[in-house]
Amino acid sequence: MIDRQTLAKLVAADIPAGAFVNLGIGQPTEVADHLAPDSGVVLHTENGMLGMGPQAHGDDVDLDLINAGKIPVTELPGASYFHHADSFAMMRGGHLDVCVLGAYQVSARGDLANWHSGAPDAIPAVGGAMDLAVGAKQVFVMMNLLTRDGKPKLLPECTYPLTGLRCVSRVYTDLATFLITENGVVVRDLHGIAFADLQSLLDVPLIEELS
Amino acid sequence: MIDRQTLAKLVAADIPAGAFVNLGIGQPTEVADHLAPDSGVVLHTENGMLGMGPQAHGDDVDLDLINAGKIPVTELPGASYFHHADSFAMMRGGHLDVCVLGAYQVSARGDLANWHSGAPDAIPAVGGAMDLAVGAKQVFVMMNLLTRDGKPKLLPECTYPLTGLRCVSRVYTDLATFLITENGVVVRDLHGIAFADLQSLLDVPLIEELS
Amino acid sequence: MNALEAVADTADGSTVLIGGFGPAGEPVQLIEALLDSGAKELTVVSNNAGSGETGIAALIREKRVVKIVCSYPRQVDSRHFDEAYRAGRIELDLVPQGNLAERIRAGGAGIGAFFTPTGYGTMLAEGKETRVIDGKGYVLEYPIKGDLALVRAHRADRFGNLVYRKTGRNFGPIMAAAATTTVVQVEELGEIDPEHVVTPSIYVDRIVHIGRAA
Amino acid sequence: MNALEAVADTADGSTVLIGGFGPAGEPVQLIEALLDSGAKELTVVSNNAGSGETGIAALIREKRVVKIVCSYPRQVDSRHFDEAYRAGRIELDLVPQGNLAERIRAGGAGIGAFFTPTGYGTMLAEGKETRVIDGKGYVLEYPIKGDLALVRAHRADRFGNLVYRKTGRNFGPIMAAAATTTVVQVEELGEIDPEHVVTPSIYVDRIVHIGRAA
Repeated sequence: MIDRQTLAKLVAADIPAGAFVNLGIGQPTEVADHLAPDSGVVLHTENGMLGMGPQAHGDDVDLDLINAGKIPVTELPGASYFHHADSFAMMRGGHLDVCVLGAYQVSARGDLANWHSGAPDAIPAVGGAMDLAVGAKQVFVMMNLLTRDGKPKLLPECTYPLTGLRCVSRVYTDLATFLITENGVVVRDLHGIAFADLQSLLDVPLIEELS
Repeated sequence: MIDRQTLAKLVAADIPAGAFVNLGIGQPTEVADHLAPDSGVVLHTENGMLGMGPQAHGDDVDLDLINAGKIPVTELPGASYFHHADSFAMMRGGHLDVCVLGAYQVSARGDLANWHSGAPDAIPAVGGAMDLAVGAKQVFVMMNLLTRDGKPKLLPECTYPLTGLRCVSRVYTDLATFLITENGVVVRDLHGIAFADLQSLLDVPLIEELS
Repeated sequence: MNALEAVADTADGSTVLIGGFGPAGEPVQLIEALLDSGAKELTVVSNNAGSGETGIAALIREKRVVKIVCSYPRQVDSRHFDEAYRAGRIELDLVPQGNLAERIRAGGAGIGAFFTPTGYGTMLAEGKETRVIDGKGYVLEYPIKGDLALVRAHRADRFGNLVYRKTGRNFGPIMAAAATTTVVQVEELGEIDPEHVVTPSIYVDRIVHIGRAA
Repeated sequence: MNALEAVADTADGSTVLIGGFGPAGEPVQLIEALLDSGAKELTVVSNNAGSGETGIAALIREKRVVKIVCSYPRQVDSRHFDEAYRAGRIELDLVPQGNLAERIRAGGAGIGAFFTPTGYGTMLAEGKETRVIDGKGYVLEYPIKGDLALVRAHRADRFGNLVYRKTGRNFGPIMAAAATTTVVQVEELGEIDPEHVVTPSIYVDRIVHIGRAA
């Protein structure tokens, strides 16, 4: 099992140099801390900016310069600003190379559930989750493989309300990295667990990657 | 009968102060010469500009600053530039107060035919004509009432291919000004012709405006 | 023109588009003026449903809002929305953020409806027309227009052209274009290069010079 | 990178979006390079169909274009298009200018199709799906995408952000967003304020510094 920081490092290492990337709210945001300074990766925030820099502190805080999580951020050289329709056109039009999201559940086909707990009394809020799910060329999910009470979050079918259909291409978890492919779910990396033990945790048939 | 210049003056006088206006290619362009300098009328050109000034001459000619007829123009204070999709969104969205167009034919219902002669061997070209027809709050047509061989251009039905349906609100001609209304075609001004004589020229039933 | 004068004629039952994404671009003083105007039975279109005691939260607290169209009502401190929602006093129309932006853009651009991939196959598309185009699923969405838009920009020139500051731009330009009457609060008045105009003057009806928001 | 290198890999049969409205924003040197590249059986999407002997007219004269999607092919001196059209050597898809712009914008924005009022009830809507929405007639139009876009901008920065000059902006920003590969000829290289960027770098693949067009 790897910790949260190691997981963020692993995702960061898989982002190609020069890629345009959107990091979702929460755990995915931490990926930014592990991108090499010379990687040329350009971060998009859906509230209207390319070239987002690290979180702002102290005198650098400007309430007109925030990310999608409403946290004050900074501007890097080469940045640009645009309005919300242009920003989501950029996403929906498939121009971002990678989007990294958290998830409640992912199905074996790559369906994503990450916006609604399904609880009947919950106040629903979707934000940009559904747009992020369908827009990028590749959608990476970062999550723990199991819930706190030990239930798998990679499933034959999601039981929570869906965010998008067949949109996830990879699932990075504390126990393994999974590739969602036409042929099924391929296990790329194992983090201190044997393949057979991983398979015994999940109802999804797994394919061991030959390397 | 009034001449072309007097007609342009008449149209210009009917454009409200501060209005946003698109003047079509050809005769409508001449309306600009008769707008009072303090009218605050702002001209739109569909190739991406608000605040268009008069035609450019000599050293003022800049081939990156042209109007929809591809004639070099100038920029007035308060101008702005935008791309083609934004420019036509401005038009289609109903933000322009008035659009002035030429026409081959107008029907009694306000259908417009101004883009295609209907000749079978003609190379068709539509440009922005159909967008201009449907977009502005009011569409004014300027034309001679009769063709060179004496046929009326205000008709029960257009015989030329249509540019837009029920889009024309007023027709300014050398013989009279017509208002296209829910109740029919109202004659607002007569230019040296008696109402009965005007009616005898047209197959469209006319209503004399009481004033 | 002061803020109250700028919104004083807002009719009860109006649809009001309110710019801002979190604090960035939030037209705080115009929302306060709308509260002072007494307008009620409002439909508010905005990304969020307010937090704390100011802005949209205050409109909801004072029971001026009957319906909110937004993408993310739940916030750290959205207690007035939460309370009104649970009490059944406010209708919520939840729209994915990009569909919200595109619907507002369509409202200003005269588009009758459009097919968007966002939300296809989810509960937010239930009851909506869908279509598969070139093998991909889409949902048909309709334009959103406002009777009034409240927007915060950075600077206006004397013609009404606007520029924004950083991510404060967000919904401002598309809301300004989608409302019958657009009221803008600006931090400063000055000159704007025609090449740099973000919102052309044609979309702006009233300007209130407030200065830099606290 | 020079102009020929920038377009050398253009495959026969490609769809090429070519910016410009008359002389304003016309990427003359890139079109010449496309001619030199030898690419043929092209579909060209542009507002016009060329005039005189340069630009799109030269591509047509040299029989590289099998289809043109445009709003206004007829020009003062569009003899090469006229001749090819009358000889049945070129297919013409005539699109109202605003629908052309909105379809290209939809191509870049991931919209599956949209209802536009322009052209409703005319011969250019014949055979197309129509619908009456809130009492107004609309035609369903589909996005246009390109394999290649050729665009002229005024300035690029080292990241690939672009600004344009005056009405030279026209189709540039929407075409840059709607093509798989976008090649831009610029008059100058330099800095661009993030607030003034018109085409963000994400839409730009190759930049050729040509200098001010003659």
